[in-house]
Amino acid sequence: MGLSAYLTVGALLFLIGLVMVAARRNLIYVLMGLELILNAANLNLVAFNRFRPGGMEGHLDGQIGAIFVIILAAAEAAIALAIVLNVHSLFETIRPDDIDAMKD
Amino acid sequence: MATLQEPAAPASDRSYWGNVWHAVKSTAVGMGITFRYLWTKPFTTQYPDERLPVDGRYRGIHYLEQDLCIYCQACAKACPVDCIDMGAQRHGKELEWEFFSIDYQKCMFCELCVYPCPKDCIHMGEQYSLVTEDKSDFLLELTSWQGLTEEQKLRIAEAEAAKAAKKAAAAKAKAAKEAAEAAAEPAEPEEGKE
Amino acid sequence: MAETVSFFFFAAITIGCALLALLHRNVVNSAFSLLGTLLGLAGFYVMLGADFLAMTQVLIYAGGILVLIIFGLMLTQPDTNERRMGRILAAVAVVGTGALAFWEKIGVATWNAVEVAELGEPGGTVREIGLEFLRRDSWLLPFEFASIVLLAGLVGSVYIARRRFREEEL
Amino acid sequence: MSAALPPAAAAPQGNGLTELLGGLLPDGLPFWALALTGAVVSFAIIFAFIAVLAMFATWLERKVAGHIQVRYGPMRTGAWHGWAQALADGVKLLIKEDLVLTSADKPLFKLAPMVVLSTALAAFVALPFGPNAIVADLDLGIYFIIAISSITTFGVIMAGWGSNNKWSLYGAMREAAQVASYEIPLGLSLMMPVMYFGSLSLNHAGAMQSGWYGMHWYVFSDAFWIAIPSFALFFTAALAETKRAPFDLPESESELVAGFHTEYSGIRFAFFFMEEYAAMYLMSAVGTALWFGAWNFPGLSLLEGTVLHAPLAVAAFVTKSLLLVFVMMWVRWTVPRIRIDQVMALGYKYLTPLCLLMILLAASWEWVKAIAFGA
Repeated sequence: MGLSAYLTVGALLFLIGLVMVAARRNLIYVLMGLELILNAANLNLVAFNRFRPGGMEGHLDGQIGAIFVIILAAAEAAIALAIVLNVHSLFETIRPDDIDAMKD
Repeated sequence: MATLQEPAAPASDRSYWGNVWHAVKSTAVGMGITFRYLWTKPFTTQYPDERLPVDGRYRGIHYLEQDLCIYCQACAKACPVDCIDMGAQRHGKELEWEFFSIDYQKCMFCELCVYPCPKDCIHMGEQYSLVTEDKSDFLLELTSWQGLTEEQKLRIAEAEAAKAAKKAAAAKAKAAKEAAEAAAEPAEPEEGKE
Repeated sequence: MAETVSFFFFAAITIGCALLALLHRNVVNSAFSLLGTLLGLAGFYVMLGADFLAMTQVLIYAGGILVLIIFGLMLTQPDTNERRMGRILAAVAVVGTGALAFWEKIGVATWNAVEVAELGEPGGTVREIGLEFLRRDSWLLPFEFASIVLLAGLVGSVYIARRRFREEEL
Repeated sequence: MSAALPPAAAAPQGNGLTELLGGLLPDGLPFWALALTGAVVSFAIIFAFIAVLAMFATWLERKVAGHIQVRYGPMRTGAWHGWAQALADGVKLLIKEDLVLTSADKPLFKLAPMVVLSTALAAFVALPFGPNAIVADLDLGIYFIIAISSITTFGVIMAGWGSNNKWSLYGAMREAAQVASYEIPLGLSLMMPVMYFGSLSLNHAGAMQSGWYGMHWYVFSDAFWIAIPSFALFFTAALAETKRAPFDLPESESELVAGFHTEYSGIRFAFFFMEEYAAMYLMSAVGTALWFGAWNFPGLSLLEGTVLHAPLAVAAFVTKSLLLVFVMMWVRWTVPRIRIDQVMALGYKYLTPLCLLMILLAASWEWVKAIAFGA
């Protein structure tokens, strides 16, 4: 399988993640969509690293980039969930549409 | 929208390393104790194979000293749940037993049937495991024989024989008496007959 | 042959589970089906010679982040029956059209050009990645920064999510 | 790559099983056929091993529990000390009706036992039972085992959510919190032996602990003063990771009926049961492989090259692991279950910082050794 096959899978994942962020009205869905987008980016990074001209021997920058993405995703998920929990305990909802205390 | 406040921090009376030491030490001591118990001989008796003796006061399944029982029904009347039922025929002083049953679905082993017995013939036994697959098995028959024993039959036969002999003797005596009277006054019986 | 089969196997798992996560109306089931996506991606990473990354994906994404997400779901009692397929379909249509346009314009033209690389057989990467992280002229500094970011994230999330009571509960 | 690197891990290569199969199968088969046959055969071997192990371990657990409580445990099934009790239980579980609740989330409910058991099976792939008796000699064996066994949590959460029962859900949430927390100290505590051996491969760790009549175990090495506390930390984290007492909050029967597997019966329940014992054995085997010399024991090296060597090595490994399983049971019947806040405090406030401290000490010790003795 060539590079474009992996990139297609990555693009589809990115698309699904984007739709999830845009269309589902729930903070946790938004978070899951973000994770999908990050994963799509990771797949692309790893695929680019594998199909690097000259081979991947000794050149793992793509994989290391993906590892950094995973590290940041972990930190992001922890903080985002803390925020979601706080929002839930304050507003008793996690739908962004219903959090409208500023409107009144 | 409500404001949120901090809860008070819980107080601790031990230092950090004190906690670590305490956890390690208590676990080690506890495991030492359980390890010692692991090798002690178990106290278990393997129940259906060997049984512990029960106390004399134990109220188990009844047993009946049937030859003492006089069929007075005092125990059945005393029973608060009416689980005792009995039937017998009297032959003079002898009893011809039909049944003496206790329904252990009802019996609560209260021992109230024991006290009123005038002959002290019903007792609480030491048997306690009444296990069955069929509920009707709980209706236990306590008599060890039904009808009459050979001995009783013999006694009754003797009594009846004695009675018959007595009767025969009485009849014979009467006949003799009559014969004697007839000999004394021969004319009278003919008159009496007519 | 085997590579093609495993590629389509993992692609089916990844995309199928992601679609299920998108379209399922129960949030919790969506989160569970995301597990399939993450494991499928781990499979891709193994195929692409990134064994350490695959295991990291399984350990941190599947075993950590997704568990955290599900934990958050269960703590926030979401309304589990969301029925807004219309909005999703509209979004799929809009974004999909954009993506297709992107694909036509740029994607096919450039991506196909990269495929001619002479590829070696991938070996184990854990040793190399470890050395890359600890070499001064390589990734040492970003690695240390990442650890600081993680620490800050940990402390920050603990601070944000710490238990506080409403006034009436006190 | 610079030239001053330490030499690459010289793990013994090859897999006895694959070599054996390669000898048995006709020549000229494509690679994938050999690989597939190897996979099926190793799956069958691992599954049979786990099934037998679970049976033996349930019996052993009851005997240990019984004798610690000064009673016998099962005595009547089978002639000798109730050895057939586990068999009888297995038959009973197979015959029992497999209930699926009408109100359950059926896909999750049915998937959960499979996820749980398959992850346990998958983790066994990287376990070295002997010098060459390993299904897949992975470079990152330990990492693989931790990663795969972290997915077990998912099966448990699936079971808890899918059962649609509040006790199950409480159990699943406790599991999520507990396992996500204890993965950190578990992973960190494995770093001490990894630093000592310089490899993530369990096979390599086993090979490094041979020598001196098979007594170069990590606990007897120069770093024994790091090895022993780090093993204690590992063992505590492993107990929490396998949901064993005193960390069995996900299934605490006195509060949550049976926790996440309350609603399971029959063969699905048996899957959860097998997973628990498989996970116990797995953690014990990792402990054995890293701290207690894997398959090495005194005198084994004298038999090198004979037919007896491989079976004895496997027997030594399994015996040592089962001893650690016994210790897990021993702990279970000693220490009472702790509260969920105590579980969290132990994980975050005690085990994790202590693991970090031990890592610092282990690294410094390697450094001191390098300076003092030259390396």
